[in-house]
Amino acid sequence: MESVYLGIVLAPLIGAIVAGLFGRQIGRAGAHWVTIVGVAISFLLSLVVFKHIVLDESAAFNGTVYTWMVSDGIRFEIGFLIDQLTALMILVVTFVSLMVHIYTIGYMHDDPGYQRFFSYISLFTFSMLMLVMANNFLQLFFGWEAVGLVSYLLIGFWYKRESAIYANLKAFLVNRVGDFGFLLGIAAIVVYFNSLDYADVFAAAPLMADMTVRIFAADEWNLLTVICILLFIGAMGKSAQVPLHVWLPDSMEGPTPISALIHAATMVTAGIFMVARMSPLYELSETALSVVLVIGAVTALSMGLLGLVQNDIKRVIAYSTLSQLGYMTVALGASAYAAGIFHLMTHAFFKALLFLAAGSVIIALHHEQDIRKMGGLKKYMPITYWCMLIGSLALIGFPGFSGFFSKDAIIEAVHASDITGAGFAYWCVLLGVFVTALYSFRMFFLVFHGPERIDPHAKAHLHESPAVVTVPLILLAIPSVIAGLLYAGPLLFQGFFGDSIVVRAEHDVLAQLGEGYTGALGFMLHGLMAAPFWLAMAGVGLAYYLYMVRPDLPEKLKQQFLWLYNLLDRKYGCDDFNDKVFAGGSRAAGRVLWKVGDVTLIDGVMVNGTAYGVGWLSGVVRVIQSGFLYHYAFAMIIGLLVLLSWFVFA
Amino acid sequence: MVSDLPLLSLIIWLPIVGGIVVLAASRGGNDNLVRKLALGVSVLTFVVSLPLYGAFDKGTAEMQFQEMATWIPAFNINYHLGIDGISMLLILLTTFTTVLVVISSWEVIKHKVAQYMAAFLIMEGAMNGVFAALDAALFYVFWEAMLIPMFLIIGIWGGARRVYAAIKFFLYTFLGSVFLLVAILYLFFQSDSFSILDYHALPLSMTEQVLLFLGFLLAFAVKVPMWPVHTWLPDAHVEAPTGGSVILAAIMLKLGAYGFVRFMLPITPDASSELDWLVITLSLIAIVYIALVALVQEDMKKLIAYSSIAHMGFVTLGFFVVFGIFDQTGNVQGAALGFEGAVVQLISHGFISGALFLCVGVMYDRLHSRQISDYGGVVNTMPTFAALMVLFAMANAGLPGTSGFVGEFMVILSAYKANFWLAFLAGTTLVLGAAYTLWMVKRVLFGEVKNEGVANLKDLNAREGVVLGSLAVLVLLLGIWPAPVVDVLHSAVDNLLQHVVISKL
Amino acid sequence: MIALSEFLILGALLFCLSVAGIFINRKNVIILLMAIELMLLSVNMNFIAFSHYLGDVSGQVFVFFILTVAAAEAAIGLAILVVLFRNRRTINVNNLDSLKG
Amino acid sequence: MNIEPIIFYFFSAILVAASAAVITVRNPVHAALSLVLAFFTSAIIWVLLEAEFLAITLVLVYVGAVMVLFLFVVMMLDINLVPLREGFIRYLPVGALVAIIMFVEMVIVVGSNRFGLDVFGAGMKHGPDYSNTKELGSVLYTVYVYPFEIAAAILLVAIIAAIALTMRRRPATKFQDPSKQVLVKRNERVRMVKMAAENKTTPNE
Repeated sequence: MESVYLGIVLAPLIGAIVAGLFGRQIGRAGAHWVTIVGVAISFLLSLVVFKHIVLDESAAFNGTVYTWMVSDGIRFEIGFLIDQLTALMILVVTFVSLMVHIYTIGYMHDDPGYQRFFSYISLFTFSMLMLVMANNFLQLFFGWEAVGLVSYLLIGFWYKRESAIYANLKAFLVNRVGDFGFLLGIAAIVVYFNSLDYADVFAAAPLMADMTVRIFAADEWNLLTVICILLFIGAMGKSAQVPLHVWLPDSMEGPTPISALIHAATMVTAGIFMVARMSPLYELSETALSVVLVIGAVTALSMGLLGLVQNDIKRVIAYSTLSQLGYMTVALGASAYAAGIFHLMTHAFFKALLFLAAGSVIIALHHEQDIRKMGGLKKYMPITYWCMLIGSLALIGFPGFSGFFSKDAIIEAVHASDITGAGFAYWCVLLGVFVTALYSFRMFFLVFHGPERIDPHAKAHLHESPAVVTVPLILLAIPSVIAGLLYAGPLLFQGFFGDSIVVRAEHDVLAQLGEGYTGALGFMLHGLMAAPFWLAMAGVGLAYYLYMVRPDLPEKLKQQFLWLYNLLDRKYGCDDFNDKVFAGGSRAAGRVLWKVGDVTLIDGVMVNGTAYGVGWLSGVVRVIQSGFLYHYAFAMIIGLLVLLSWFVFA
Repeated sequence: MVSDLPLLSLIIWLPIVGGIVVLAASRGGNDNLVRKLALGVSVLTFVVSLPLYGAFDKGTAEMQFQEMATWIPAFNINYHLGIDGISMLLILLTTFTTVLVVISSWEVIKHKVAQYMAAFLIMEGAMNGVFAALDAALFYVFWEAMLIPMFLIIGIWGGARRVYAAIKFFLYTFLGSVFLLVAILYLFFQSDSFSILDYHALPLSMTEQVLLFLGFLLAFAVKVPMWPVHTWLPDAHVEAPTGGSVILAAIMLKLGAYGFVRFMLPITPDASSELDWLVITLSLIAIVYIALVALVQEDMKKLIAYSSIAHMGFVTLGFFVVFGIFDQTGNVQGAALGFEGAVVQLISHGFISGALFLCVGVMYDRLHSRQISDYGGVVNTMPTFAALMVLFAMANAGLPGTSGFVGEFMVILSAYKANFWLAFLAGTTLVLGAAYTLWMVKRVLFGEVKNEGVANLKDLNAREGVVLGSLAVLVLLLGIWPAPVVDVLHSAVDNLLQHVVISKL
Repeated sequence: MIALSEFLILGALLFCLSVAGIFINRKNVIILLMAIELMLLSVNMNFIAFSHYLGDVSGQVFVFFILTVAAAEAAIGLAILVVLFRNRRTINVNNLDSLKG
Repeated sequence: MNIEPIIFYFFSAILVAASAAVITVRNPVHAALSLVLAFFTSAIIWVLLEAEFLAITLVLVYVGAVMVLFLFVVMMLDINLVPLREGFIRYLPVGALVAIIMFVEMVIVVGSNRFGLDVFGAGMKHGPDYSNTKELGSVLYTVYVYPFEIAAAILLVAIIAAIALTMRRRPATKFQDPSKQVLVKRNERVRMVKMAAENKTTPNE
């Protein structure tokens, strides 16, 4: 099997290298063929692995590919850990990636950077696979940063746009803040566990559970809490949790396939995956779990609210992504890792679907993204319309659709959890359901129903997207509907993940829920009675009322609650705060240190000051150098006299 | 057998003699002949230096390839050469970088070609001499000798304020070396020997060690350079021609760090242990303070120069965390990681900063400006160049998979072992390093084509492509598989670390 | 019997006179040169006196060399003086300050 | 009563007086002549010290050559003496003070408590067959032969330097250089000019 694992990783890499270095030689078709074949191979091999690990229930694979280096007795290796969690992740990643590759043929059809784009997304697939298949922290960090790099390159893909290159720099730097914590977490692990290998660390973790360290002078901190929180800071950066979420909305400057692949389906879920992977560590620290839970809950609600006031179709979906990532994080915090991963999977399908459908709308309207300039598109783009509807229903958790199962499981899990902060989180996620429904269908109605507000020029060419666009939509719509029905039981309650996720018995909320589980149908029926469903329906209804029945109301409400609108419109002031305090502050600090520290103090006073001092002294001494012979003679004689006096009297 | 040849002598004297031959060949006035000759000499030297790696014995901490001849018997001064893993890598870096510099200066330097090439070749010989010398007097001679060609390179082929920069460079480094000389002479009078290896075993009292330590610190800190004696570097880099900047960043800074390894730590271990906070504080200032300063630079070369200082902070930090670890745990477990990381950082910084200076050189050759504000949207006209520059920028920001990550990673891991806050402050480079590098990349490479000049840029020619491409390969190779570099260090580093924690009192 | 000290005091007296001469004739180069000759004479006096009292002829050898050098010095000094006068029409030391930094 | 102290004190007095005259007289010619007198008297004192050769040399070389040179120069140059005497009175107290202090200190050093008869004894007297010249020569040409050669070289240099400094080539003087005349080439004197044949009719048309 080892060659299969290698093949999964290397096929996209080779595709990326060929398309990247020889893009000009192989041409546009060559580039998309080589990368699509690479990813397709990867996808097929992932199926093989899935069958091998999950269906045949083979033992997990944990092996080394090569030794990166050995220093000080610590082995730094590149290796794979293939268990149920990995098998599921690689399947999701390669599937969504393959869909996006195909979709890109249509979406980027006229773009001059065609080959480059394919090279990047294949490289991304490689990096993401390296991340999820890692069996040690080094490789995890490698994948972690590599997806960040590709994300940077892809957000700034249209490098001529000032907003795009601003967004990619911002994305990279905010991610780096997270990585900073992540790296410190890894460093802590190396220091205390003396190994980078997951297996070693997980095996030793229970022994370390009561160890404390001193970070600030007096306080003793639980070691694992410190490690888990540091690692989670990394996850906050990558999975865009408050307050490190600011980069994700801006990242929508990238081409839409990227928003689907990287900023919705895969990369941003790396943090979720990582925490699930580290469950043996997180389970040992209640404090860390509480932190995860609260941050996730805050993200889930607050980011959803922001989605209400956005007018850019992609940004609405972006904020929805942020909110859904918050849900996943909440699940992790409640120790319902399986639910988190399940939501990750369903979300990957329906959010990729939503993004690609949005992209379909955008290309149909010649890169128009403002939903106020859309409307009534239903009759022009039926396939896109239905796909978008499926995606939206999945998103709001309509019973039967995939999102319903995963989201309901999360809400129930939080409800059942008794960890600190669970009560707060429960109300957040519950309210979030209403908000989700409201903004999703606000966008849906504004785009596809109601009066046409389309630019007349664009309207002339309006038609359904070509097959390379719609086929991936349909292929993604299928799992968006059925993934929940098929996998809710096994993934959530029937121990699908085996040993790959560890949950301590007293935290195991899913097991509590599982006691009442009678199958997907029963789950649905139960869902119809529960609050989330009615909240979601209320959201949809309100959206219908506000945007279809009384389109004048939103404006009135906006005037009524102007302060609230402004707060939301300015994204709670996070961006302003970051720009002023962090970016502006460090630039100001740099300028002060440079001008005052380097130029004035060191160069001015010390270096050139010495030179001036010597010059000044020379100027003083020069007066003695009168140039008159007799002055020198006098000096000599007086010197002689002094010498003589010293000789005589001393 | 290759290893029977006096390889070290060859790599020292071959370029020096070659430089003189190049000077002599310039009489014909045929600049092309001169260039080819210089290239030949540098390539030959590089080839001769390769067996050093091939025949290197990883298992021993002894000095290898030793050569010994009496030089000035009256003072017990010998022509004594020998290398360990650390100096071997630095020698390879030197010989490789010189080849690149010769190629990169091919068409760029138009007047006094022979003198320019000869200066680089002679400097190469002197730098190899510094790395290979085991005799303090010999070391000092090479140490000073290499200043002269660099002084000339900045002073003759430099930019507008070249004279100021050259004199500043010279006086700064000379100030430091004077203290080195005093320290060496003191050691001579104590041990009646100029052998560095004898110094390592020489017992010294605490007062003596502290004074020697401060002398060495001043000498090497200027060269590294550490805050606050760093201000010569931005000026020297800005004014130096591209080749000069490359050598300055890639190798000359390493000499200071090498001095820490060869002199300071083994000769004054107790003082180093006592005063490690001083060096560590200065290193952290370099990492944080200098990174902030780099953020606001408007001149590309200055920015890269400041980033060099910040990266060298990691090197000195890696060298000195050993004492913190020893105080915490009572053994040196974990220190080798930082120390080897520091050496890897030396090598990697040689590639990356060299490459970035070459990138700036490529743009400067075309538009004759180093101001960030004069550029914008370069990627539109120079896509290949932009791709390579983004790679080097990412390496500079320490992205895993590039060489820049390896050293920083190892040093941060090791620093955490000494103290959480050390690692925390060192880790800020992850954010700050990315901020200043990528902000520059954004302003220079990305965006709409900013002006006429940028619109008319030509992409890399073959010569530039070869130079930057080979560096890119090395940067990636070292990032993907650093084991070949790290493995040769183990014996030397372990030996050194064992040595420095044993008191000499 | 004359004591050695008396010769030495004579030499000292000559030396101090020439020092005083340098002070008070500071503007006249010719007198300055003469004062220097006088100073050398006083030194020679000491050498010869010591040579005599110690019975060592080396002192006289030194005087011989000093005479030689003094002659050379006088010759060149006067030559410079002549050139100086030719170019400046004066030998006033006050005008000779081109060495001034 | 020994005659030596009388001779010594007598000529010492003349020597000191002559030296004082050298530095104080108004006229440089007088100063030079006073210096001649000082040299003469010192030569006599040197004879007292049995340094006959040097005494003679002093008279011959110094008085005969150097001082004559001085006189030559002094007389040859038309020197305005008034400005040269400026500050004479002003600097007299300082000069005198310095000289006196120095003299006192020197006497303390070389006075009779260190170099007196009781401390140092009398000088060594040689017999009538003693030749100072021979004695000096035997040392000078053996032990000090290299310095002697160098002294000779210094004199040579001084001669050349003095000539080089004072020699003046008048720019107006014309002279022949036969070597240049012989070496001259044809094309330095004759220039061949190629030109088209003149057409006399064209300008008129």
